[in-house]
Amino acid sequence: MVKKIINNPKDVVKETMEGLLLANHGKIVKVEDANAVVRPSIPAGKVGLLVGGGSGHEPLFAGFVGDHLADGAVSGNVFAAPAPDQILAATKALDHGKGVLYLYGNYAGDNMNFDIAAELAELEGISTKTVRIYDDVASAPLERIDDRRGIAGDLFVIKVAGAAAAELDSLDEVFRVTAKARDFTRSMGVAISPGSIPETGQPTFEIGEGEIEIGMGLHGEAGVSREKLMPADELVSRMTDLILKDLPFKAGDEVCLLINNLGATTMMELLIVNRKVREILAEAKINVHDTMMGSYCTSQEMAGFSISLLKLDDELKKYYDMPAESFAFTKR
Amino acid sequence: MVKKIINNPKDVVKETMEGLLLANHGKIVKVEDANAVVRPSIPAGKVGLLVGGGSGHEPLFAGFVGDHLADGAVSGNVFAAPAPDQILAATKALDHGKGVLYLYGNYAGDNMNFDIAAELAELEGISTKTVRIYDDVASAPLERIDDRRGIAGDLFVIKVAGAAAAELDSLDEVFRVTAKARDFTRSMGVAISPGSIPETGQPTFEIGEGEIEIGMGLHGEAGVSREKLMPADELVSRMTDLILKDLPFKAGDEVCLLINNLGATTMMELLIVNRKVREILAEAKINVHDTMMGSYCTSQEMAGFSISLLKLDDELKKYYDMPAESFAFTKR
Amino acid sequence: MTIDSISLSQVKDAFHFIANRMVDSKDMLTQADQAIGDGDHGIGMARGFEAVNNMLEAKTLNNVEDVFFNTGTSLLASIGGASGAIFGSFFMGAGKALQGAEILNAAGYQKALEAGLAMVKKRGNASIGDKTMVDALEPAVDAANQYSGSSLEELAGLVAAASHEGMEKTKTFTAKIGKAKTLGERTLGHADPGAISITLIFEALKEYISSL
Amino acid sequence: MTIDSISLSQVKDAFHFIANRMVDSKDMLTQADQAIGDGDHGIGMARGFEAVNNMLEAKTLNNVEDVFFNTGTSLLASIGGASGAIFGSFFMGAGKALQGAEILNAAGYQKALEAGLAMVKKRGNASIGDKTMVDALEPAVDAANQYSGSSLEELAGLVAAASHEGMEKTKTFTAKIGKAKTLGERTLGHADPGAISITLIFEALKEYISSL
Ligand SMILES: Nc1ncnc2c1ncn2[C@@H]1O[C@H](COP(=O)(O)OP(=O)(O)O)[C@@H](O)[C@H]1O
Ligand SMILES: Nc1ncnc2c1ncn2[C@@H]1O[C@H](COP(=O)(O)OP(=O)(O)O)[C@@H](O)[C@H]1O
Ligand SMILES: [Mg+2]
Ligand SMILES: [Mg+2]
Ligand SMILES: [Mg+2]
Ligand SMILES: [Mg+2]
Repeated sequence: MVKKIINNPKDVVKETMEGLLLANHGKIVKVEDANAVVRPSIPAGKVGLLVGGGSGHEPLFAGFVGDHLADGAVSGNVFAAPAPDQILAATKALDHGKGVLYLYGNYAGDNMNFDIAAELAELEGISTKTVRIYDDVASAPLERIDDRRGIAGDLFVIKVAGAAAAELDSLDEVFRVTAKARDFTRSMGVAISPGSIPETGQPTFEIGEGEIEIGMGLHGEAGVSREKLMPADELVSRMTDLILKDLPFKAGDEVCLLINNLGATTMMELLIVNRKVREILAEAKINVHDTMMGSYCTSQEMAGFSISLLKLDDELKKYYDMPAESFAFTKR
Repeated sequence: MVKKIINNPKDVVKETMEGLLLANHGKIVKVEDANAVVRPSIPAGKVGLLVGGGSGHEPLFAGFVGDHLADGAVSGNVFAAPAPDQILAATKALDHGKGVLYLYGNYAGDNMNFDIAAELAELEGISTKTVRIYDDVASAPLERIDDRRGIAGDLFVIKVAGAAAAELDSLDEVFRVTAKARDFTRSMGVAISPGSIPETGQPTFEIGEGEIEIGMGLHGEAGVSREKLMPADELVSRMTDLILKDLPFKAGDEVCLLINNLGATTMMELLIVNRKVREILAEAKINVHDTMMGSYCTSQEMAGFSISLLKLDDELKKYYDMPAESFAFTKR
Repeated sequence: MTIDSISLSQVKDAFHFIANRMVDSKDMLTQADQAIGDGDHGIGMARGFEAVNNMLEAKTLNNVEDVFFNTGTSLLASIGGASGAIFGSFFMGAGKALQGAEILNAAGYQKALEAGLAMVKKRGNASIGDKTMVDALEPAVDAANQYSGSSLEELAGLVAAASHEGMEKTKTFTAKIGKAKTLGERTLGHADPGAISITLIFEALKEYISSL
Repeated sequence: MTIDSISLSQVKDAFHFIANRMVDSKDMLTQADQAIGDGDHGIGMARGFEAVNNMLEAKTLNNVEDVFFNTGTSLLASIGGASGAIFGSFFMGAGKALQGAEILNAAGYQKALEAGLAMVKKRGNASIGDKTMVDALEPAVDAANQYSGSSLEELAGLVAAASHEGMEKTKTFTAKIGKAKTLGERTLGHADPGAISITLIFEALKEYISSL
C-alpha cells in the first residue's frame, strides 16, 4: 500500500472538492449534483469555458477556474473522465446564451464522455465547441497528431483560452484562438517513480532503481523508452530536441516555457532542468518570453517533470500576458 | 541512492541558482561572489529585507524575492546556513542607508552565521536588526519558545515583512511589524517519507511502512512522536489542537491559513486536510481570512505537510492583503 | 433440457449475478490495467456495477429493455472514463434493440448484442485489432449472428466462448486506442482489460442461465 | 624521546594530515548526523577541510597563528551551517591566541585550545551536557590546563584522550541545542557528530606528532 494522508479512499474525490471550495473563499461554487465548480457570477453574454478530466492531477483542472481563466471545471474519478451527466450539469451552469467551449486533454474516455455531453447539450439548445489538447510529442508521430495525449501543455491553452473567452464574444472566435494555442503547444514528460491510485493503493507502474521512463504519460502510461537514469543535462537535451523539431520551433521564435512537476520532484531539480533548457533555447536563438514552473498538472505523487513550449504570435502573446487569478495560478 | 534528476551532486546549489535567475527574467540579479540574489533596483531610502537559510527548501528562500516581498535572499549549501561572508555581501547589496532586517528560521547554524555577518556589517557601518522565526510548536514547549525551529510559517512572516518594508521607512518599525507577525504565527508539520541530501544520496531519516512522524522538522529532524499512520481527519485534529492552544487562538480570531507541502505530498491530500482544518476552525469560531496552499517551504522530496496559522490584527491584515509578486508567490 | 428464454425477474437476477461477478473481479481487472493502462479499470467497473446493483433494487423496471438500458445509464453515470462510455453505450444500445420485451430469448439476445456493438463502434470508433473490448465483443456478435437458431442457453455459451477467444487474441495485439496505445509493442502478451470485462459479463450470464 | 615542539612547516603538514582525516571521515560523520541531526555534517566537514587543504597550498602563511586563523576562516566561509561557525570560530580564536608564534609547543597549544573554546562558547552559548562538540572540547582544554608542564607530544595525547572520553559521554546526553535538540530522549545512545569531529581533529594531530 502506498502511504497517503487521506480518509476513506473511496471519498477522496468528494473530500478534495470540499477542501477546494473552502480554499477558494467563495470565488468558485459547486454545481448541484455534479463534481463540478463554476465561477459564481459569469457576465451575461460571456462565452463559457469549461475544462475538465479525471481527478488525481490536482491542482488541474478545478484550480484553474477563475478570473480570465476557466469559467468552470468538471472532474471525474481518479484518472477517469467525468460522466456525461456531470459535464452536462456544468455546461448548463455556464451557458449564458453564447455557448460553451469544451477544453480538455485528448483521451478516449474524455472524448467520448464530452461528446455524449455535447449531444445532450445540443438537445437542450446549448451550442458547444470542443478543443482537445494533444501536446505530448512522445505519444504519437506528428502525422497522427490527434492520437496524441494532452499533458501539462493544458496550462498554456487554458491560460490563453481564459483570456480570449473573457475578451471575445463569439464561441467561434474563442474556439479559433484556443485551437491556435493548442496547435502552437508541444510538451514531453519523464518519470523516475510512479504515482498511485488512492482506491487501489497501488503504484500505477513499476520502474527499476536507476531507471527513467522517457515520454511518460499523465496517468503512468508508458512513453517512448525505458532507460538508465542519466544526468539532467543529457536528459533535457534529448527532451528539447524532440520538442523543438516537432512544431518545429525555429530561430527567432518567441516562446513561453513551462516546466511542470508531475508530483514529487523537487523545485531544485526543476531549476537545474530550466538552466539547461534555456541554454539550448539560447543556442537555437529561441527567445523565452515567460517561464512557469511548479506543480500544475500532476499525476499524484509521481516523480518526474515535463517541459512545454508555447510558440507566441502577437495574438497569443496578448492573451498570455493578461492578468489572471485562480486558486492555482495568479498573474499580475 | 535516492534517484534525482541532477548533474554532479556537488553542483546542485550553483545550478539551482542559475536556473532560478533565468526563470526570473531579470526580476532578480545575483550578488557577485555570493550565492545570493537581490532585486535589481531597490529604491533609495528603503529598509532592506534579507531572508535566507540553507538550500534544499526551494522555492524558499530565493523564490520570495520580489515586489512587496524580500529584497534579497542568501542561500547556503543543502540544509546548511549560509556563511557570514555570503550574508555580508548580500547585506551590502541591500543597504541603502536605512539598514537591513535579517529574517530567517531559528536554527543554531543560521543564528551564528547571521550574527557574525551582523557584527561584520556593523564594522562597515551598516545597521541590521534580526527577526528569527520560531513557529514550530512541536519543537519546544512555549516557555522555551526561542528554542523552537522555524518552518513554513516563514511564509507569513516574509509576506507581512515584505509589505511592511515596502511601506515603512524605519528599520525599527519594519522590525516591530515583522516581529509581531512572527509572534502571531504557529505551525506544525508531519511526514510519512523522507527527503534526501543530493550530495550523500541518502534519505535524511528512516520511517517504517505505515508510520508517520508527528512534528517533523524541515530537515528531517524528528518531531514529538512516531506513530501508526492514521486517517487524515484524526491527524488534522491532533495537529490543530496543538496549534490552537499554543498561542492560543480564540473564538472570534481572524486568521490566515497555510497548508504547506513538504515536497511529495499531493494537492489532493492537502485539500482533504484543508477540509478538516476548516471544520475545526469553524467549530472554534475562528474566521479564516485567506488560504495559501502549495509547495512553498519544502524539504526536498519529503512526503508530508504542515499547517500554519497567522493571527491577524488590523495592521497585520493590511500588510498581508497587499499585492506582491515574486517567482514563487504572486498576490493581486 | 435447454433453456430457451428467461423471465423479467430472472433477467434482473442475472444482472445482479453479473454485477457481483464484476465487483468481485475488481483487483484482477485493476491489475490487468496496471500492466498496460493506468490501473483503474477494476475500480471503475466495480463502482459501475455497484451502481447497477443499487439501480436494480431501487428502480421500477417494467421490461427487459429497461433492465439493459438502465444498466447502461448507471454505468455511464457512475464510471466515467473510457469504460463508462463504452460499457454504458453497449448496454443502452442493447436495451433499445429489445423494445419493451418481457422475456429474454435467443433472438432478443442476438439483436441486443448486435445493437450494443453498433453503439460501441459509433461511440469509440475502434475496430478489430485495436486492442479494445471490441476485440472480444465483435466475435461474440458474429457467433450470435451465425448460430441464431440455438436456444438462449446455447447462444449464451457460444457468445461467452467467442468472446473469451477474442479476449485471448488481444494478447497478440499492440494497442492502438485508449491509454495503452502509446505502449505499443510493450502491450504484447497482455490481454486488454476492457476485453476481459466484456468476457466476464458474457460468462457470468451464461453461468447464471446454466444454473437455472 | 618526546617531541617538544613542531616547526611552521610541520604545522602545515599536520593541518594537511588533519584535513585529509576529516575528508576521509565524510561518510562516518554523515551517518552520525543522520542518526540524530539532518545528515549533512560529513559533507560540510569534508567540504570545509578540502577548502583548508587548498588554502594551505595557495596562501602564504608566515607563522603558526596564520595557519590556525586561516583554517578558521576557510571553514567559516566554506561550510556554513552550525559547524562552519563553530569550527571556524574555534580555529580563529585559537589562532589569535598564538600571536605570531613561529613554532607550536605545549604552551602554545594549551593557550590556543583555551582561546578556541572561549570563542566557541561566545558564539554558540553551549555548555557541557548540551550534547555538542563542547562536550568533547571542554574536557580537552581542562586536561591541557592541568598538565601544562608536559611536552607537546604528551599534551597532544592527553588532549586527544580527554576529548575522546568527552565525546563518548555525549552518548548518554539528550540533545539540548542544534538540530538534534527536538529529538530529546531519542538522541540517547548516539554520539554528537560535532564532538566526533573535534575528537578526530585532536587525534589526527596527536598521530601526526607521534609519527615524527
Ligand atoms: N475507443 C474505444 N472503443 C472501445 N473500447 C475502448 C475504447 N477506448 C478504451 N476502450 C476500452 O476501455 C478500457 C479501459 O477502461 P478504463 O481503464 O476503465 O478507462 P481509462 O482508459 O479511461 O482509464 C480498455 O481496456 C478498452 O477495452
Ligand atoms: N551552539 C552550538 N555550540 C557548539 N556546537 C554546536 C552548536 N550548535 C551545533 N553545534 C555542533 O554542530 C554539529 C552539527 O553540525 P552540522 O551538522 O554540520 O550543522 P547543522 O546542524 O547546521 O546541520 C553538532 O553535532 C554540534 O556538535
Ligand atoms: Mg483511467
Ligand atoms: Mg544542516
Ligand atoms: Mg484505465
Ligand atoms: Mg547537520
